[in-house]
Amino acid sequence: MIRARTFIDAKQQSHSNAELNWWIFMRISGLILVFLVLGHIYMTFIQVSESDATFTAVVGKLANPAWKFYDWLILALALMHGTNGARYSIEDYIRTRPNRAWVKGVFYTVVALVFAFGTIGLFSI
Amino acid sequence: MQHRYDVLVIGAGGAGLMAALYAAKGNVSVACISKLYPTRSHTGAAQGGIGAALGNVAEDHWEWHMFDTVKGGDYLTDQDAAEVFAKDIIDAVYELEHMGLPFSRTPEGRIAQRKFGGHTREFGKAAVERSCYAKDRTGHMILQTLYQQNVKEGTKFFNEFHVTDLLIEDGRCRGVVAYELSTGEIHTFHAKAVILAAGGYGRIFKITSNALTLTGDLMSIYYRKGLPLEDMEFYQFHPTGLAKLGILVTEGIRGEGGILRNDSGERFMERYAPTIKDLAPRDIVSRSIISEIREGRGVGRDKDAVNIDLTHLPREVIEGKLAEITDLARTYLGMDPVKDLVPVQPTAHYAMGGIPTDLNGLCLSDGNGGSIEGLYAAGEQACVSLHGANRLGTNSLGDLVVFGRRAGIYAAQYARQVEFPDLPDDPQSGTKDMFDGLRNGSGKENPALIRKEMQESMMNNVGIFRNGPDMERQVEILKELKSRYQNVNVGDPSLRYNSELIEVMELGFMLDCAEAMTASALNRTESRGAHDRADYHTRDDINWLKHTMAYKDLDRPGNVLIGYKDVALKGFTRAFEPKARVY
Amino acid sequence: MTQTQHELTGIPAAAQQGLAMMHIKVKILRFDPEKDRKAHWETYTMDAQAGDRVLDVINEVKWYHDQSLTFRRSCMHGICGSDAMLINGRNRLACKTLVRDVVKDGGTITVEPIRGLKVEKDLLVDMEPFFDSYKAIMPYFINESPAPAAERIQSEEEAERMAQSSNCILCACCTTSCPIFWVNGSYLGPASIVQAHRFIFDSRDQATQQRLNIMNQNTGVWRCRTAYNCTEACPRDIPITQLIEEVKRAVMYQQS
Amino acid sequence: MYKGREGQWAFLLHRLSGIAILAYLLIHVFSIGSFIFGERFYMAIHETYDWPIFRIGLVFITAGVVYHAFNGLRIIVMDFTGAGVAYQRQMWYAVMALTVISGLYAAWTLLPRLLGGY
Ligand SMILES: Cc1cc2nc3c(=O)[nH]c(=O)nc-3n(C[C@H](O)[C@H](O)[C@H](O)COP(=O)(O)OP(=O)(O)OC[C@H]3O[C@@H](n4cnc5c(N)ncnc54)[C@H](O)[C@@H]3O)c2cc1C
Ligand code: HEM
Ligand code: SF4
Ligand code: F3S
Ligand code: FES
Repeated sequence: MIRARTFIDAKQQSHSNAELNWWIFMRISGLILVFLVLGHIYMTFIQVSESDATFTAVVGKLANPAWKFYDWLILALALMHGTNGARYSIEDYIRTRPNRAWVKGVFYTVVALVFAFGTIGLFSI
Repeated sequence: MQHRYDVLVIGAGGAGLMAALYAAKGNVSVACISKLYPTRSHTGAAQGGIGAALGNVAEDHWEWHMFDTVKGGDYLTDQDAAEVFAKDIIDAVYELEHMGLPFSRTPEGRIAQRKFGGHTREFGKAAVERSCYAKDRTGHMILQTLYQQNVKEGTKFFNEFHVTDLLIEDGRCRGVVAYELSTGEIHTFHAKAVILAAGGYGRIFKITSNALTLTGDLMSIYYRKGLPLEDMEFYQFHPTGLAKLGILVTEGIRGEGGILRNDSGERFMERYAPTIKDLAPRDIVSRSIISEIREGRGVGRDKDAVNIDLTHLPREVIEGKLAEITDLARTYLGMDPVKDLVPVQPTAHYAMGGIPTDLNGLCLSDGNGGSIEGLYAAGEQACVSLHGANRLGTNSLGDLVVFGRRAGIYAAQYARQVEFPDLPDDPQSGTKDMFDGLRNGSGKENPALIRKEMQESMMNNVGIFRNGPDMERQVEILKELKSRYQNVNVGDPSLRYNSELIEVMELGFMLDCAEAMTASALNRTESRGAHDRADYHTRDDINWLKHTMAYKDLDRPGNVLIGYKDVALKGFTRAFEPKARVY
Repeated sequence: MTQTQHELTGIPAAAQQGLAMMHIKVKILRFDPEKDRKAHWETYTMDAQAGDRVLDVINEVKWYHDQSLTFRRSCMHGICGSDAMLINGRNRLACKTLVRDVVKDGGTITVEPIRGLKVEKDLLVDMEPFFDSYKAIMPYFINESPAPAAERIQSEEEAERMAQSSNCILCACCTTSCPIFWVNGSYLGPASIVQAHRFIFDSRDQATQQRLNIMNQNTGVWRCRTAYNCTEACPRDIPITQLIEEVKRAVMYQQS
Repeated sequence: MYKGREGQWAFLLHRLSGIAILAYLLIHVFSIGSFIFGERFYMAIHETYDWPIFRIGLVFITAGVVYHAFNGLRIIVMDFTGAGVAYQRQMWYAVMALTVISGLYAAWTLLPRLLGGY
């Protein structure tokens, strides 16, 4: 169906909805994140003034399971959203297949580690 | 490098693309060589429409269309060609629609049609809606659609290859030679049949609607072999080009109701063509405009234009059906046709003459039925002669599809029957000699100046109004320009993408076309259609109801030999007696 | 980058509408593959009329000063799509850009080749990749059902649906102004999507499904980040981004 | 630099802000999460945030988040409504206004911290 030889990449993906699904996900997660992230900033910046990020303050707040869930949702959604966004950039700027493969590999590993670390942190309190 | 195809098509405008499509349907290998990317061809500039008696808007019949074509051509039209054309074009337009061409539509969902100059009902009674259109970009849509279909069929294209020579020996065409712009390499194409469709040569004039690339290459190559060019004196000046620029303002603008006005706002066409007024054929409107200007009723700083008035039309028509031309006026003149009068003047537009062919597109080698085996031509560059002494608007696009198709079909048929002919011994020698000649002159002359002088002098001396002394002077001017051309300076020594070498070569081709045109025009001592002489102001059917065949005199350079060819005064089923041409 | 200056004198500018004369500089990015390793700027000083096209000015340089200057051009009035160039920082057709619209008296016009395609010589670039992606979207009408004797019926509104997309002249102004295309040529580019739109929204065409599949890829519509450069560059005033968004929605509705 | 208009800059800023936020988020998760290693370690990390560069950075991140969030909404409006494309320019100016305001607000609330210590 696709004639031009420069579009081998395209051909391989022509029967998958992956890009469409990610596209929709970016928008839905974005919509949710607006509330979560702006809420988060509002609470940390404006409600809790100044010396907020102290150890006790953080631990105290996270003792509440509702906040645990709230923060974890931000963490999960933002990481997925952000990682997919970064994938867009990687696919745009890194043009050769091998380079793209290893950059993505390293990047996804870092994100996965941070996600695991954050999750463990949240639920270990 | 050498290539081999059963059928080669030269040119990728409407005619070439149509020929390539139909040749490919004939089960032969086809390649298309074009000096431009196909979608850059000048067919894309055609605006108004393609005429066919579909009768979607008002009753219409092919006989009426045939009559208008013959009368429009001032009876120099070959009536057999006109009959084939008027019948075939109906199918051809449906076929374009089936290829997906996005025509404008009537409220019933059929192809929309509008009035156009010279197209009438009941043999001249009143204007009729015959021009099928896609807004005012019909040519663009035809070009795109035909190119798309060629992509679909997988036609092999050689883009940015300039054909420099035709390989003809013993009355048989054997292929072509082409120069590849990107490498500077010369290629030989070996073929059983060749179809020429390389377009017009309007660039020999200063003010023209034609592209910079319309330089009559293949006509000149044909002519340089001592083969004839037919009816070169008939060159159409379109009445309405944007003042000074020559960019075309489609006739559709008058079809939609636009009115020509002189400096006092008078609708002057009422005086020249009382019946159909602004919708008279182009030669008549052009001459009327020039008369107004000469008599001091022009507009503009130099009083060398007249106005076209659309201000009484609804804005939707101007911005919808005439979007293209509205955009052009806004871009180039800073004028808005919705409220401003737009200044226009006649612009060199269309070559009625060219390489003589029969009804199947086969190229003729003289006026007595001789032909070149395996060589076909179609489109503006060919002369079947459908347009006679003056082409009607919308008949050129029709010519491309009808005769492009026929050339494709017959070339393929021929190619299926024959073996590959032998190539000449050194096929590239002609091309190499030409390039060596260009590069080895003394290099004193700037080609741009030669070109400019040719364009200005042709405009003045062989333009809309002609007379003997001016044209005699032009013969001398062309001789002088040609001798200067011997010492032309090709200022770019490079091999790859040498656009200068191409421009200089094209200038040489144009000088030949100008030479043939001037000699043919000087020879024809009458006024007919687009050819209007002050010193022979009437049509002379007794002596001049015949086609001119101009041959280059190979023994005496600069000299042109003139022969003649009979006009087909009968079609297959209908015939129209020559009558005075009044509208 | 090296800079060279030239003075063009005594040459009549292409005559136009009798507007005021202007003294301008034209700065052109030159590159000759047989001589240069890198592109360099050359500046030409000349008189031009306000209503001249930039293409007239470039022709003037070629015809009367440096014949080796290479670029594509043909129709001179914005219909053939040959002469897309980067003029004063934006993609435009040189023949559809008037001098007075890009420069003031005494000012400079800069002319560079369009980006994202390989420069072959001066302002001329390799168009093959552009046409390859055009061909990748099946840019031809497909309707396998037997054709009627006359035309296929289509309403005025349905025909109007193609008015914008079918206006495209394949000049590449859009694709080569797209920031995504600059960095990655595997994006089919706005021009191809406009062409796909032409057929997807043709009521007579039967291959909508396949075309939407082609668009539904990493290299298709999903690569567009709505940067609008394409829309702003289009000499045919096609609202390209809007058409791309329509295709995105069409893909989405078709898959859901 | 290509002289693109609003859309080009909207895209560029969206991409830059997105990547910046992601980078921030990764660091943020690490530093907040580091309390599992104990208070000392946690505070050690957070003290480095007192460096002016981090504090100014915080202002930009806040503005960046606001920009990204509202421009994200702009993109969603363009993607899902027919008319969004026609108003993209106006919407972008609104986004920019919100971004500048929230950036200034953040700078103002953070001013004491910027000027020195807790
Ligand atoms: C502004 C304008 C408006 C018009 N409007 C109408 C209209 O409304 N209705 C109508 O019926 N007619 C109209 N015409 C006339 C009609 O469009 C042309 O006569 C017709 O398009 C010519 O088509 P063609 O295929 O013969 O040549 P073109 O379309 O000019 O194509 C010529 C082809 O030949 C190639 N070529 C040329 N030289 C060489 C070479 N040496 N080597 C290789 N390839 C070569 C070129 O690359 C090109 O592909 C209009 C013409 C103009 C200029
Ligand atoms: C706050 C609410 C957010 C909204 C409304 C939002 C919205 C969006 C949208 C719609 C896109 C798609 C852009 C496009 O396709 O052109 C996007 C891309 C992106 N987002 Fe977000 N986002 C939000 C938060 C975040 C967060 C928290 C991060 C970081 C972790 C992030 C990182 C990214 C990145 C890196 C991209 C890719 C940019 C690009 O390639 O153009 N976003 N965002
Ligand atoms: S969409 Fe516009 S800019 Fe793009 S190729 Fe077509 S005409 Fe040129
Ligand atoms: S510039 Fe490029 S990102 Fe999309 S809106 Fe146009 S294709
Ligand atoms: S020369 Fe044809 S578009 Fe500019």
